[in-house]
Amino acid sequence: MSADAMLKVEAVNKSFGGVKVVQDVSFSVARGGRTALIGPNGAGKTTMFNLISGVIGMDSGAITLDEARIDHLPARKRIGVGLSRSFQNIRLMPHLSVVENILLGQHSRIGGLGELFAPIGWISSAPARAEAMRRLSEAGVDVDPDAPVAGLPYGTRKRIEVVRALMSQPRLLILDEPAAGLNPRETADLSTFLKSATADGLTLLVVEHDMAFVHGLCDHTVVLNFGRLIYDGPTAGVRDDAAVREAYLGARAATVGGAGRAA
Amino acid sequence: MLLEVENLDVRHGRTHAVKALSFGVGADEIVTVLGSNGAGKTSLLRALQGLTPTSGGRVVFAGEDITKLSPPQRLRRGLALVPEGRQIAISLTVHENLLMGVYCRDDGDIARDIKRIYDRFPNLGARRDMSASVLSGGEQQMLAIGRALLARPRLMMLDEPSLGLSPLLVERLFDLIVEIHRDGLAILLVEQNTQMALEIAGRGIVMELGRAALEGAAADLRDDERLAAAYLGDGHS
Amino acid sequence: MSGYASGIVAILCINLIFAYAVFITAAAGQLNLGAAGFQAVGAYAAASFSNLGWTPGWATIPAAMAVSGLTGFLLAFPVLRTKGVYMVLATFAFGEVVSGILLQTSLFGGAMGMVVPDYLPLSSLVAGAVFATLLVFFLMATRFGLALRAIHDDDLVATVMGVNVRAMQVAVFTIGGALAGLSGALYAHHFSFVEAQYFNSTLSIFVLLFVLIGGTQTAWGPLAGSLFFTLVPETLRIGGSWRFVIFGAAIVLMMVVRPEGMITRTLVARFRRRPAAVKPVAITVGEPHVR
Amino acid sequence: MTNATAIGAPMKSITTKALVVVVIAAVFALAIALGGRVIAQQIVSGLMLGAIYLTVAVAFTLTIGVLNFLNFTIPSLFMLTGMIAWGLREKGLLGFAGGWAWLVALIAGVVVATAASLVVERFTFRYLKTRHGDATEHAIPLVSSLGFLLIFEHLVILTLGSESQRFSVPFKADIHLFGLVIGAPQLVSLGCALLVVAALTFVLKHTRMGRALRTIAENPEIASLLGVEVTRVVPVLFLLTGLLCGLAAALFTVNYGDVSPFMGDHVGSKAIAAMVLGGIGSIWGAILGGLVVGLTETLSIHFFGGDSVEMIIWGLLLIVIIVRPRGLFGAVAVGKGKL
Amino acid sequence: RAQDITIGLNMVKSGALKNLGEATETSVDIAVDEINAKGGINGHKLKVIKYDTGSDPKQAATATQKFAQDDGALAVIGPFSSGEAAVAFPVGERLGIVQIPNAASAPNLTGNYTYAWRLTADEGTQFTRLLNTLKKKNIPINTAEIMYLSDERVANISGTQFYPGILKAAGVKIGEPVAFQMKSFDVSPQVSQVLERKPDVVALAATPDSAGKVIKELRRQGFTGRVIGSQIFADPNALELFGRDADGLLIVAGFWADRTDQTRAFAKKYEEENAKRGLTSKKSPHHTDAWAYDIVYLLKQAMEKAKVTADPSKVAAERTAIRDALKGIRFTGVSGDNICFNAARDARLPGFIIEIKDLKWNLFDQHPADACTDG
Ligand SMILES: Nc1ncnc2c1ncn2[C@@H]1O[C@H](COP(=O)(O)OP(=O)(O)OP(=O)(O)O)[C@@H](O)[C@H]1O
Ligand SMILES: Nc1ncnc2c1ncn2[C@@H]1O[C@H](COP(=O)(O)OP(=O)(O)OP(=O)(O)O)[C@@H](O)[C@H]1O
Ligand SMILES: [Mg+2]
Ligand SMILES: [Mg+2]
Repeated sequence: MSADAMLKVEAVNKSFGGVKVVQDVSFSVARGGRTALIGPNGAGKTTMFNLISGVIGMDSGAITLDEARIDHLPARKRIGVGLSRSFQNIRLMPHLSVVENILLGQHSRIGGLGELFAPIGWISSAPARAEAMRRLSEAGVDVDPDAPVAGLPYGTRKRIEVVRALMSQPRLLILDEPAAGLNPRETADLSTFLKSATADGLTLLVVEHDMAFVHGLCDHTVVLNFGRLIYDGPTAGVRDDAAVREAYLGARAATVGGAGRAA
Repeated sequence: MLLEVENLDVRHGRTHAVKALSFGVGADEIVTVLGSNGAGKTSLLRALQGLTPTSGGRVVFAGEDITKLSPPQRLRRGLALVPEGRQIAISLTVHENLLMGVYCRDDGDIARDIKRIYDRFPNLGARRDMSASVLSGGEQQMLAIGRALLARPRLMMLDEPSLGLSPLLVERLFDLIVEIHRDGLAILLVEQNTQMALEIAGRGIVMELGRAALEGAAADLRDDERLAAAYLGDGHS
Repeated sequence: MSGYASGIVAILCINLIFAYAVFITAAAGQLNLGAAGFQAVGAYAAASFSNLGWTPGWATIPAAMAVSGLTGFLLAFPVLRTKGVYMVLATFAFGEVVSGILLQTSLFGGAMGMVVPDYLPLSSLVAGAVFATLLVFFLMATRFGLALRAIHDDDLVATVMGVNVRAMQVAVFTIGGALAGLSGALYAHHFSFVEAQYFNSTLSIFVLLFVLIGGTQTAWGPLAGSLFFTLVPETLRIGGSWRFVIFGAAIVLMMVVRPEGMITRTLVARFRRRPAAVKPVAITVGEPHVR
Repeated sequence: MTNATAIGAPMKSITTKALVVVVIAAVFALAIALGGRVIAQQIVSGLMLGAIYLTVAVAFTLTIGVLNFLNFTIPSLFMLTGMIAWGLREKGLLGFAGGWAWLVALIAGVVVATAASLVVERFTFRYLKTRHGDATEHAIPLVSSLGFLLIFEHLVILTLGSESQRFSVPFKADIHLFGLVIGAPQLVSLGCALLVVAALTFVLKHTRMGRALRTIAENPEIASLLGVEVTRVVPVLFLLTGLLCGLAAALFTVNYGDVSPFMGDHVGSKAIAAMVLGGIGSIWGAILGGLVVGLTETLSIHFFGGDSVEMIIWGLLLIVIIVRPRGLFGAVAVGKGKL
Repeated sequence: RAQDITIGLNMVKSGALKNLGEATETSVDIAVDEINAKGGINGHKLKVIKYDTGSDPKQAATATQKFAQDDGALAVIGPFSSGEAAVAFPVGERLGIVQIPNAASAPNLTGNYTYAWRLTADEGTQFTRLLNTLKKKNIPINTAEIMYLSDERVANISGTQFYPGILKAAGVKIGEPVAFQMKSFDVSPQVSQVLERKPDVVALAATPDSAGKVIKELRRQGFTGRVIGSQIFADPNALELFGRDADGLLIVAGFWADRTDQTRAFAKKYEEENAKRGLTSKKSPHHTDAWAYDIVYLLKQAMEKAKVTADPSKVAAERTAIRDALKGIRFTGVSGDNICFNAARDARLPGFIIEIKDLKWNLFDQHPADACTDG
């Protein structure tokens, strides 16, 4: 599988003031596949995402996307090579409307000054805006597109983040807890949506605590614990792995089939 | 009833988030409020704590009309809220955040209670003197819960406390809720984790567009076809 | 137009251009408390070129804009290392340094100021104001403007979205510098005289107030702010010193009533709200598939 | 951004502290050796001037460090103290004259300034209710405070005139030592400031009140959820601000013997420079910043002339901000939070 | 019914220059009332339209525009300060209306503006007179130090050009002039520097507020010699501000209230009128107030000479006629007798050397106005 690995993380280390948060972690994400990154709270998942997206720099190791090193690229350029992310603690722009937040997601696609200075606010039927609206409705977000995002319910904002990340037309989409704050029904809808969004070859890496969601969506799972890799294999095998069960799933996993979020 | 809500109305500009809602929470109850995105759950809890002004109705707590009181005054009467989305003070250390939790207390058990929180959430203990800004999402959630517990309220309102917690910790969280309830706290719980919420709750209320669409004993709700259809999707239950 | 009205319109035009200069950086979340410094650079540049006998007279205007724009460009690099209050105070310090230098340099007349030979009539000021207004409205309607507002809200996420935050900030500092220079150059030519004492920190504070009271969220804000700041003191003219007291009270009240400025996005949206394309529809229990 | 952690943070370490003292002492020794009595006098004058600045700088740093609020009314509170004291005494409103009238008048001035500070709190406080923290959020109270600056200044001008006024005290306020003139009120100012700082540092770092203030600074909503009565705690800070400004102004008035409706502006802008130089939110920083600005002022006047002052001080500040964006002693500012 | 004659008053009643300028209005009102009580000008009543610039040059330009275009004013008194005048003079020139400031005394301000006339005394002339008096009265002055307010134009040019030149010409040894600014509330570093050079006298150029600080600091640091200065801080109302420290101070004023019956009458009215208006601190006319009073009479004289009719259809012509009438005019008023204007349209005014003693102004010497040979 490493042959068609899209993203490769090799021997990555990161510490904050002496505390080793990510230790010698290596894994890869298969092209066109859907991979989950799970682990207990504080295991280093978000940190891993920050390293991949370049928000923070790593101490050592290598990150490659399609065989090309990306770890020296500044964060702003990584979206240009096809990497897009969402945030665990929702980071939408509070003063922008829903559709403007989505339009911002297209920023990396604009080619040159001409497009940078093309008015988008004046013509409501502009193609960019139309695309944004289409994506929103595909994701099942039913809100007034011109409403400011600040007052929206948690779950809605969470999904807007996902749509925003998709707008850059990435090759690799990394989502940090996209289902948090969604109810089981909405979680299932999100899962369906993500499956369709990845149907045409988009590679997906998600961090998520909702195991039902993970089982339904991802074929491959990577588990971190205290910054170290403790499992890297098919999702189906996670439940049977003793280390994972002890560190992450808890006793219930053994008894209740699904674990975590019930479904 | 410890908490009685009568015809509560909450508006955000033109959005009517809670519409003439009435219900109560008894002193020895766990009541859970369920509902889809935007149903008005958060608006309800915030209004109960006094963070959002109400536009109609009454809130009675322990026999006293508290509709006009400020959030700190409500807290002093024994009503506490763990807000949605990890609201911790990132410029304070973990320990200082916990100390803020006992801001309105001045009894001698503070040190013991704080130690209990550290025991319960070892992640926090290990980061006692770190700035809360560096905590992971789940750790922040733990801190928010731990801090609220320290206020020793009579009624604790939790807005999606399991958000972002690992399955293991979700389990521990629900155990904890049951435990503190046994210590004599009433609980009003908003959750997306429907099944576990209904497992520990005595009663449940399902909100929909600001109204109570379903209400009843948790056990009944769990088996309710309509709820399953609305929340769990086809073929999921 | 009466002489009084045209006098006030002239002041309004200069204030408006100046306010847009401050607005364009504030839109990206950077408060400039040294705007008078940029205005002074533009005014003195125009005055100097004019004294060197440039023809035609108005040729000094683009040149002055270029000089002050370049000043903004060069200042942006060091100043953008700072954030928040530090940035506010760094720009403040810049303004003080400029007025200090001008006051000390005999080439620019020192405390005696400089006479500007070429007079430009009110129509040039109006043209300048229209230009600045259209420019800023246009910029705010483009992806460039969207990116600015994104930086204002959250520069880190904007970076992750691929926005070149630093380049954007430098760009707005340059544009802001050029616009402030435009207002200064027009001031110099219309009032025929510049002196360093005029471009003081009070002026910087006031223009920032124009923008903050007007609102930093839309390009309407500076327009409203400059109108408010130019016309309210005029209508209060009878009051002598009282007018400043009343004016101060108006500012305080304004902040109580509309803390985010007179014109907010919500307000603008209310005026041009198109019929919502998708009405929010809720899931109804029992009919799960309504969406 | 929030600087709350910086409040009360002592200087980095003992070594830094020692280093600073040694460097300053060395500079003095060198200057005095080269320049003789005048330089010594300039240094003394600079330190004394710094004493006035630093008291006001501490007031600035408090509100900005704790509430993230650049309080522009501080200069006008300073001015109010002096002008009210003069007005009461001059217009015979005290009911008596001579003797201790000057002191009573000054105390009354401090009381008025403190009351005014509380009025300001009522209205600038409003910003706590705005929902979304963003880059320009500190602008909201800042704007209101500029409004108050206009109100106070012009009310004073209306009632007491716009002239400078003489405020004499019935004793000589100077100490003559080794041929140097030293202002006693400024010495007192220095002493008071150091005392106040020690107390403030302790309060903010180690007490319930300090934590409550820092929580409010970061997010008033969280604070209120934790039982902090925002409307009771914040006024304490404004009370302190008023008192500090009043104290500084009283000492200023005794020292210079005159007051004017603009006295606050002049001291205020230098105090801001002092605060930034020392690092916003750091009380020790404000103290050192005040002394540095005072010294820079007198020495640059001495060596480069009176016109160079603004340019040198603000130029220095610009450079410090750029090379050390947190000021000389500022602590690490906390960012927006986790991703 | 005869049409009123309108003139504009471009004044400063608020803002930074409020203190210096707020009594101008009183003086103008007194003069206008007197004139109207005696039948006005050419049988027309005189009407003043007032405009407060708030010390903002832009507003001064607007005011002139308003007077000329909206109010049909025939001439303008003001603007007050040099900065405002520099902006308003070109406007007046374009619109063809005479403007006569009462305090804008910076040199060369009138330039080529034929409609710009000034009733202000030249700083250099006044200071020369002061030095002449010193010599005449045998006051020793071998060494002097200059201190000046650098961010005020008139003080700046006095301190950097007039004082050094004049002192040197008089054979006085001087050091490098020492600058301070309006915002320097602490002038001890400058004073230390000056006293280090042990001067016989200190020559000061500053506004009253700043001068007060310097004088106080000079005494504090033990200076016992004389302080001399020019007309900028020659403000009879600043005595209290200076206090005892000012004893021995020698300054030149453009107005001496105890000169004639007319000046005494004016000073009395001035005090009464100000008291009525709540300007209680303005007890004795500053020379700029006296000049404002005189400007009204000067305009009256010019208008009479030009035979203005206040006919709205002839406004433009009459404005020019007033300008032309000012040429070669000889004027007598409270500030002096037989005053004339030079080629640059600046008045030649007398000087009064004042010594401050025991918190009082005492006339020490006086100098008549220079003759106009070029006017
Ligand atoms: N800047 C920092 N300084 C010090 N420690 C940090 C810093 N950032 C993160 N950490 C620590 O690193 C650990 C990993 O954090 P991270 O956010 O990656 O966890 P996570 O796996 O995403 O957890 P969660 O599921 O709770 O979100 C945490 O224990 C956190 O306290
Ligand atoms: N501050 C606000 N301004 C405007 N509208 C708001 C605001 N807060 C909530 N609303 C609106 O009120 C309604 C109820 O929102 P609320 O956040 O209470 O939902 P919720 O049930 O908590 O949803 P979720 O499960 O996603 O958290 C929504 O339509 C939302 O858009
Ligand atoms: Mg995480
Ligand atoms: Mg909610």
